[in-house]
Amino acid sequence: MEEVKDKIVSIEKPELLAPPDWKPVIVGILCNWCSYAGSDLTGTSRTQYPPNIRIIRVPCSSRVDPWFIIKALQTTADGVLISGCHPGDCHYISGNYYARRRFLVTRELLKMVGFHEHRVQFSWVSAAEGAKFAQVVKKVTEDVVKLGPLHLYKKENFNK
Amino acid sequence: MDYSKQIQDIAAKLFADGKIDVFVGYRMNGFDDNQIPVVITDPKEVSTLVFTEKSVFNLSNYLKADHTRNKRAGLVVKGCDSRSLNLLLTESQVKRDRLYIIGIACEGVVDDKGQKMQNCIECIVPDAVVYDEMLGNPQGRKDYIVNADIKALAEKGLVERREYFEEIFENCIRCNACRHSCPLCYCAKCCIDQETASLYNGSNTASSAFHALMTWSLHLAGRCVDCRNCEKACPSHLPLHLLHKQNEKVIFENFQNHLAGVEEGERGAFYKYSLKDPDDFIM
Amino acid sequence: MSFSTFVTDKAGLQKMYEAIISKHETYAPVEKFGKYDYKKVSSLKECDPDSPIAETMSVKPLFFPRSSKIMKYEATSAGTSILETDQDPLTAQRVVLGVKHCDARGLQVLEAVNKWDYIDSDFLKRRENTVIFSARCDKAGTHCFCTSLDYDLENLDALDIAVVNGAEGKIYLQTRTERGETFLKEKLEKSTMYNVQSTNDESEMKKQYVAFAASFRLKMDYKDINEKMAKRFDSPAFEEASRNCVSCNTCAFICPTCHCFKISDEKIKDTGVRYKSYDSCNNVYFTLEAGGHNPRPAKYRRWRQRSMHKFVYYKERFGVNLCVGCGHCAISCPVNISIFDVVNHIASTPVGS
Amino acid sequence: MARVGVFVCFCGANIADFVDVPTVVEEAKKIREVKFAVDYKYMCSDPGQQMIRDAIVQYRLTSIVVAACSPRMHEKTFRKALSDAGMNPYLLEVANIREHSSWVHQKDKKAATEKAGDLVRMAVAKSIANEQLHEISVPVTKRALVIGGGIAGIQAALDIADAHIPVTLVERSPSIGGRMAQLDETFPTLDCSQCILTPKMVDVASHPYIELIPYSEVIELNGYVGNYKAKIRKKASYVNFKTCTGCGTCWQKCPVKVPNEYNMGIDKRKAIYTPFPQAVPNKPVIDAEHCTYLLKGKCGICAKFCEKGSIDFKMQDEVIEREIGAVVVATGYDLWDATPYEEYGVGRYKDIINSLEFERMVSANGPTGGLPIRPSDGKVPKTVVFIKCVGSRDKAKGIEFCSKICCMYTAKHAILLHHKVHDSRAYIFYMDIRAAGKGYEEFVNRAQVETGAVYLRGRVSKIYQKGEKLMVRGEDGQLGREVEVEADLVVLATAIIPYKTNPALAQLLGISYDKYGYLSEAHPKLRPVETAKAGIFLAGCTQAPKDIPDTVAQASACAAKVCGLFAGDTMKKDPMISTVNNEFCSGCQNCVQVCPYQAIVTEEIPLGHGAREMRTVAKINEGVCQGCGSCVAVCRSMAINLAGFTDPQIINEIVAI
Repeated sequence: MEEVKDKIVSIEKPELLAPPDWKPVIVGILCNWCSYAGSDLTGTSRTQYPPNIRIIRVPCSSRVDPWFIIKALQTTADGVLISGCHPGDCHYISGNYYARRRFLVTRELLKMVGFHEHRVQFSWVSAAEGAKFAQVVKKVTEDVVKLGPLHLYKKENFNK
Repeated sequence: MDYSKQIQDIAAKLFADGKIDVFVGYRMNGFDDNQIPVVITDPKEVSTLVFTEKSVFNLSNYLKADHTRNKRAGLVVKGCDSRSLNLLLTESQVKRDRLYIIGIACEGVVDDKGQKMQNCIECIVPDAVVYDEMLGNPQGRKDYIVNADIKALAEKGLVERREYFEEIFENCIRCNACRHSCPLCYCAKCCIDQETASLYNGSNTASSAFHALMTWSLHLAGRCVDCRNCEKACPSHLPLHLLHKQNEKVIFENFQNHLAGVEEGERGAFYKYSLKDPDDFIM
Repeated sequence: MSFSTFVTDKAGLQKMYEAIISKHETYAPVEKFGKYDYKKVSSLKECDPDSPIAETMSVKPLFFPRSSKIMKYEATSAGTSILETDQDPLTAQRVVLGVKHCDARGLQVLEAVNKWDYIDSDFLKRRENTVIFSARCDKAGTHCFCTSLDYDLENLDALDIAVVNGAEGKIYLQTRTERGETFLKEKLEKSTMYNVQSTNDESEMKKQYVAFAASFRLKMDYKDINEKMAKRFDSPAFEEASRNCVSCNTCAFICPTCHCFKISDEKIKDTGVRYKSYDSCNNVYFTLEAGGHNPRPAKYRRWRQRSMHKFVYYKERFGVNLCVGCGHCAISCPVNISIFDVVNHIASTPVGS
Repeated sequence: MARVGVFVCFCGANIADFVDVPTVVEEAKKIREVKFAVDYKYMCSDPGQQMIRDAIVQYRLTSIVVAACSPRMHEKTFRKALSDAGMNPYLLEVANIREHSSWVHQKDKKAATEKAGDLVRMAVAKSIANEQLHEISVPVTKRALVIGGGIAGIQAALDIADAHIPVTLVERSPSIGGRMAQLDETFPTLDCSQCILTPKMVDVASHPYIELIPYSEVIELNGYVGNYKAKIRKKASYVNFKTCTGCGTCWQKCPVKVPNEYNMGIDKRKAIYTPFPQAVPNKPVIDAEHCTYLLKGKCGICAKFCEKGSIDFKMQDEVIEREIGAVVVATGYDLWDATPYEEYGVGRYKDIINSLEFERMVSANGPTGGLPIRPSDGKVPKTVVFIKCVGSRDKAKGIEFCSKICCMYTAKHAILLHHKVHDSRAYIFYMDIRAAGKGYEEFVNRAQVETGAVYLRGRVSKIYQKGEKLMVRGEDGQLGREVEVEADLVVLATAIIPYKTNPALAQLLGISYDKYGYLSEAHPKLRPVETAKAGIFLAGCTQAPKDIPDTVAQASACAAKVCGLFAGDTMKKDPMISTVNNEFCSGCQNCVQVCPYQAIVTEEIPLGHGAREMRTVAKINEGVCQGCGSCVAVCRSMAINLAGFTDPQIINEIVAI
C-alpha cells in the first residue's frame, strides 16, 4: 500500500488538504489482448504493485472513448491509466493508432482546463510485459499520490 | 466587402431558373446595422438579401434543418462556413447536387461592436473552399497562427488555468445553444441527451457542464472550423473557442497539419491515423 | 398599509448597499465574460446593481435554480433511504440588488403557477424571504417592450423597493410591498448615514417613468393580443417565423418566466441525487413519449406551443401573460429572433389562412 | 429489477491466503441488486459450478458474477455452467480477484480485500447492464480458394479436395509446381524433387474437386468468412488451351529467345513456352512482353505452324468471379538480392552465383545437364565455396531473421557437388549449423564425412578476383585466424524473403504483414495457421521461411482448418460484435473509415414512418465484425454499441469503483 504522507494537498486546489486516510483510486482501462493479458501475467508471476488501481477490460484501446476518461474523472477516479498494445501489435490491426490520436488530444485538453498531466496517463503494455505493467502501475500510483485527491468537477454525491 | 447586389441577382436567377427551392442568406435585422440569417422561399423576398462584413452567422448550420435538408438550396458561405459545409458533404449530411453555393473570398467579419472577429484575424482559409460561384478576390491560404488566448493560457500556471475554467463551467447554464448553433452538431440525438450520458449528467451543475462541454469539444476535435457560431449563441458569453482552438492546435501541430474541412472528402482528424503520430506521451 | 417614498443621492445609496451587503446575504449582478449574473456578493465592488439590461441574466435562478437538488438518497440491499431533501431551506432573509422591473415582474407571474395545483413551497419560501431592490431602469433597451404588456410601472408590486433616478443626481427609493416597507424602515431607523429623507413629492419619479416609457422602440397594443393569438392557432405564420430558429433553447433558459423543467437522477455507487433542472419546450425531445411518439416533432409546432403558452394558455389560466417584455430572448438569440416581432406578425396575419 | 448472484472463489489458497473472502461476500451482499452471495473453495470445480446452477434456479437470478481468476482463464467454463442452468451465458461477468488482487498484493491483505470488494462491485454493476446475446450463425459457401500453386498450395488444395470440398487453385505462372519444381534432390533423404512432386501436380490437374486456374492472379476479395467473393484475373495466354495438344511445335519454331526464369536465367526459353517439360497444365503461353507479333504485329510463326489453330493473338485478360468460403494463401518465397554485399563483388564477378542457380545447374533436367559450371568460362569448378547467411541474420545489411533452410540445402549442395564432380572440394563458411529436424543432423554429418567438405565457422570478409580464380577471404573462427580459399565458384546461400507482391496481396485480402513482407499469423504459437481475419489461412513460406516437410504440414493444417470451417452448413460466431441503432445513426460514415475489417456498409432507410425520402445509416456486417469497438468510440451519436462492452456496461463499472 502506498503510504500517504500526513500533508497532501490537491495539486489543482492547493487550499484543500487530503484526509489522513486518503488513498488514491486509479481507474485502469486495459485492452483485452495485450495489456489485460500483461496484467494477468503480472499476477501469475506474482510481481507486486500498489493496490490502488481498478481494472476495466475492453476489447481494444480503440474502444476507449475519451468520454470514459471524463466520466472517470468526474466520479471515482483520482487518476486514470489507459493501456493498449504496442503500435503495430494491435490485435485488431490498427485500433491503437486511432486511440493514440484521441488520447493525445484528450490529454492536452484536460491539461488546459486545469488537470495535472499525470492525472491521465497512457501506456503500451504487451502480453509479455508483466513486469512493465507492474512498473507502470507503480509509477502512476506514485504520481497520483503526489498530486493528491482530485477535486475538480466531481459529482456532488461522490464521496470516497 | 459588399456583395449584396451580386447575391440578390444570383438568388433571383436561381429562383427564376427553378434551380432552388430555398435560399439561405442574410438580411438586416430591422433595428440596427446588424444582420440576421434569412431563409427565403419566396422569390419576392430576394431583394432583402445583403452581404457585408456584418454577415457573421455560419449559414451551413441551416442545412441540417428540416426545411432545407432535403430541398434544393442556395446559400452563401465564407471561408470558415465553406469548411463546415465541406465536412457536411463529406459526412453525407447534405448532397452536393442539391446545393448552389455562393462562395465568398472573405475579408473578415466584425462583431456587434464593429471589432474584427478574432477568428477572422487568425483566419487561415479566408476563401470558400467549395462553391459554384466565387465572389471577391481569392487571397489564398494563410499561415497557421496559434490562437492568442491559447498562447496566453499556456503561460499560466495550473491553478490559474483551473480557476479560469472552473468559472466557465460554473457559468454554463446548459442550454445547449452552442451545440444547436454548431453546423457540425447534426446528430439525430446528441449523446449528451441520451440516457447513457444523461443518467449521470442530467443536472445543470458545473460538473455536468464540464462533462457536456468537454465531450462536445472532443466530438468536434479535428472537425471544428472556428466559425464561432457557438460563442455567438452562448447566452453566458463563455469563451468556448478556447476548447476548440486548443484541440485544433494540438491536432495541427501533431497530425500532419490537419485542418478541418479544407480538403474535399477529408474527414476529421480522429478518423484516420499516421504511423508517425506522436508516441512519446505514452509509457 | 401605506408605502413610503424616500429620496437620497448616489453616495447615500451606495453606503446603504454596503451596509446591506455586510449584514445580509446579498445577491447582485456580477460580471463574468461580459455577462452579468446574480451571485452572492461580499462587497459592492464585486457587483454592479445598475448592470446593462442587455447583458444581465434573469434573476429567476435565485428562486428557481437552474438545477435544484430534490433529494439525496441511498439504495443498498437494506433498502432505500433518503439522506437529504430540499437544497436550501432559506430561513434567513436575503436581499437582491439591481433587479430589473421586468425581471421582478417575471417572479410575480411565476408565483401563480407555483401556487397552482402543486404548491412549490421552495419557490414561494424563497420569494417570501427575499427583499428585492430594483435597478434604476431609465432607458429602454433595444429589445425591451415591457410597457406593451399588462404591466404598470408606477404601481409595480413585484419588487419590494423601487430605486428610481430623479433629477440632479437624486435617487428615489419607494417601498412597494410590506416586506420592502418593513425592511427599509428598519434600515433607516438604525442609521442616519444614508442622506435619506422621507418625501411625498413623487412628481419627479412620475416624470422619470414617463420619460422611460417614451424611450421604447417596441410598442404594441397588447389588449387583444390574447384573443388574436388564440384565433390563429393554425396560422402558417408560425412556420414562417420559426424558419430562422436554430432550436438552440437559449430563449427558454434565460427567460424570466419560462418554468419547464426535467427531473434527472445521478447515481454513483449506492448514493444518488435527484435534480430538478431547466428544460425547454423548444427541445425536440421535450415531448417525446416513452413509446416513441412525439406530438410536437416539427419546429414550428414547438414554436407555436411556446408562443401560445406565453400569450394564450397562461393568460386563460392565471389572468396574466407569461411574458414580461424583457427582451432577453431576442438579445440572446444567436439569430436575433424577437418574440415581440413574432407575436406581432402572427397577430396581424389574416385568420384562417 | 436485476437479481445478481455473486460467487467468490477461494481458489484453494491462491485467493483465500491474501484476500479475506468472507468479507468480500459480505460487501457484495450490501449491494442492492445482489440477491445471493456465497464463497467456495474452487468455483470452477463441478460442485462449484453446481452451486451456480442451483442458485440461478432457486433465487431467480438475472445475472451472475464469479469472482475468481482471470476471465481469460475460466470465462468459458462459467458461461457453460450458466447455459446448463438454462440461462443466457453472456449474463456472466467475471471479477478477476486472483491475477488482479490476491497475487499482486500479497503483502497487504486489507488492501487486497478492499480491492477485491471493489472488483466484485464493478462486475455486479456491469452485469446489470448485460444483455442476452446469442451466437451468430453465418451461412457458408463451401469452396476454398488457394492462392499459389507451389507445394504448399498443391498440398492444401489436394487435402481440401479430398474432403469433397471444391477448391479453386490460382497460380500466377503458367504452371503449378513452384520452387519445389526447380529443386534437384531434397534433404535429408535426397529424393528426387520432381519425382515426388509431379504426381501431385498431375493429381491436381485431374482432381474432380479442383479447379486449376493457372497464369492468373487474385485482384479483389470482398465479403467475410464463409462468404467471400474473389475476383481473379486470367492473364491472356494467347493459346486456346481447349484445342492445344501441347505438341511443342510452336516453341520449337518461335524465333524469340528470352532468359529462362525456371532455370534462373542460365539458359533461354522462347517467347511462346511452357516453363518446364513436366508443367501442369502442359500448355504453352505467349509471353506478351517479348513476342514479336504482339509487340510489332509481325512474325506469327507459331500461329502458322500450329496445326490446331490454337494461337489467338486477340485474346484479352479475363476477370472471373468465384464465391468462396475460405482462402489459403501460399505465395511462397523469393531470394534476397545480395547486391548490398559489395565486398563479395556480387554483380561484378560472374562466378558468384546463388543457391537456386546452383540447384538448377546440378539438376538432371537443368540447363547444364546436371553439371555445375563456371558462368564465366563454362569450366567445371573444382573448388567451390559456399557462403551461408548471406543477408540472413545480418541486421546491418540484410535481414535480421534466420532463413532456416540454408544450413540443410548447403549440406545437400556439398553432397550433390561431390556426386557430380568427384574430385571437387567444397568449403562452407557458416555462422552456426542449425540442423534441427528429423535426420537433419545426420545429414550434415554425412555431408562432412562423405564429401570431405570443409566447414569454416566465420563470416567472409572479402572476395576478389585473382586470375581466373576468386579469392575468398574469411575468418576461421575455430582456429581464430584468417583463411583464404582459392575458389572456382562461389555459391551464396542468400536469405529467403516473401514474394514481393505480398504486401499488396495482404492489403487486398485485408490481413496484416510484418516489416519483411511475411504475412502475419493470428498467434505465433497457438494459431500459426490462421490470420487475424477469419477464414484466411497461411501455408508455407508466405508466413515464414520453412523447409518442405514443414510447408506440407502447414498446408495440411490449413486444409484441416478449412474442412473444420465447412463442417456445418453455417458457422457459429461470437456475438460480441457491434450493432447500429438506426434511430440515432446520422449516417456520417466515420465508422466506415475506421473499421479495420471493412465490416461496416451503409443502407438506405426511410426518413420517417412511410416517408419516401431516404436516409443513409450504417450497417454492421455480422459475419465480418470482429468486435474491436473502434467504431463505437468514434460514433459521436452513440448509435453504435459493442455487445458485451456497451457504454452503459463500462460506465457502470467506472462509477461503481
